[in-house]
Amino acid sequence: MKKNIFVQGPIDAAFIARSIEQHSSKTGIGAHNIFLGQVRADQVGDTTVSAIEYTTYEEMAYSRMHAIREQLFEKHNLTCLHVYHSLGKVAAGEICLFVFASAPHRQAATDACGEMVEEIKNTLPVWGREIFCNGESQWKVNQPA
Amino acid sequence: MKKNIFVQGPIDAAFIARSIEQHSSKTGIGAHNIFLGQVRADQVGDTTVSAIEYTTYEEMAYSRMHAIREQLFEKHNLTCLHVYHSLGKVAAGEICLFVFASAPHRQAATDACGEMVEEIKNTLPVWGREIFCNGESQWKVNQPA
Amino acid sequence: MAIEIVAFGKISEVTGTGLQAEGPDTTEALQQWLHNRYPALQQMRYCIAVNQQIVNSHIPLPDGAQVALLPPFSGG
Amino acid sequence: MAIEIVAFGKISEVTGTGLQAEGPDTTEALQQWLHNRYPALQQMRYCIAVNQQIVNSHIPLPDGAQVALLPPFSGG
Repeated sequence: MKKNIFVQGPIDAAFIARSIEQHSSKTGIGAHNIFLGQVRADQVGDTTVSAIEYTTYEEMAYSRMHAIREQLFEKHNLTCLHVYHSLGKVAAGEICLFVFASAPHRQAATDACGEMVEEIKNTLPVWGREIFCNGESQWKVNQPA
Repeated sequence: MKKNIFVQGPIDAAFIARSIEQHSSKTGIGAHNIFLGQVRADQVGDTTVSAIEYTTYEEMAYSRMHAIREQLFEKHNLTCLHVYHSLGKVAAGEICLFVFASAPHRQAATDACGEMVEEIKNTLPVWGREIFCNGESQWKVNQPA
Repeated sequence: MAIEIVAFGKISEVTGTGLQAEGPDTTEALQQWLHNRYPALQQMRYCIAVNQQIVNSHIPLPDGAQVALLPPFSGG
Repeated sequence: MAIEIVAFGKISEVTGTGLQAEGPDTTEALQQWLHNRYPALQQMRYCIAVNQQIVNSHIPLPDGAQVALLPPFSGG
């Protein structure tokens, strides 16, 4: 019942394309809103982020995601709402988060996607460790939107 | 200087995947927001929309899009902003609009994408003709968001 | 004084997609000319662009202008 | 009265990822036990989940509970 949302390593564009294609049979959909998180090569001191390594508290993440989905389906007129988050190492330039909201009309898809991203950043038990080009690393701290 | 934004027929998922992949070298990007418009099989009376056929006033569309892009780049801290709109026939379930905004941080990508979609719906000289399963057709009227 | 007129969407079903006007030298005169020729236009919602710019009040028409008759947009 | 403790992110560098506590029967007692054992925790931001639910005030711990120590999330 509680869906797996995790993918080992980066999320590739072909996977995103397949997800989009699978919605062409749902002809009640008029709008898709997709959010993709991409690992940024941030400069920190005199080194640069080369990758982020993600870990999670899996059982809690599933039940939290289940609750967020229920809440957003209740609030918005949605057809589908999918989330995929990477675990393990994702290099700078690669995709680590894929949120995909579909609805008959654009407002619901757009709002649900944005709210899901906020919930993920604030309430999903996932931690990123930034790995730098010089071999060092530190725990990532999310900035407010 | 004024970019072509039109695609003949539907926009396919492989095209979207290639667009995403092309951004992996831009390692200053942290967030992509994508909006996809999909043709809905709306029930109208006792028939159903089977496709929409799009036409445009091309010269005006290019200069209008140029102005919208300039305005959104001025307003938001964006890395890229791409728009593709179908011309000709797009069947129910297929994609007719692809808006792709990328930025270092999510707020800019999300806001710019949403504002671009509103500008397209309200100010881009494009007209859709709904083609019904019974062979009849009518000019589409956009609903407010 | 030659004006090229292009029409789109629902309006083009009344006027055809392209026509020429020789007399009118303002958007107001052109609109009068159009409404005499195509009375159905008087009941229809559309706006006018002169050389790809939408005009919200009446203006003089430069010679060789392209005037577009634009029904409400329905892209996306 | 056995409590399973799991820790994540920055917190796990102090406590390790998994440990057991035998005595504490409330979240308050458990936190006291943790802070005695790992003084560095007192300076760190984290919240506590009992059986995958975040607790915002102190509660009794059911026998066999899984308690998680969660530093600020940084997913996405």
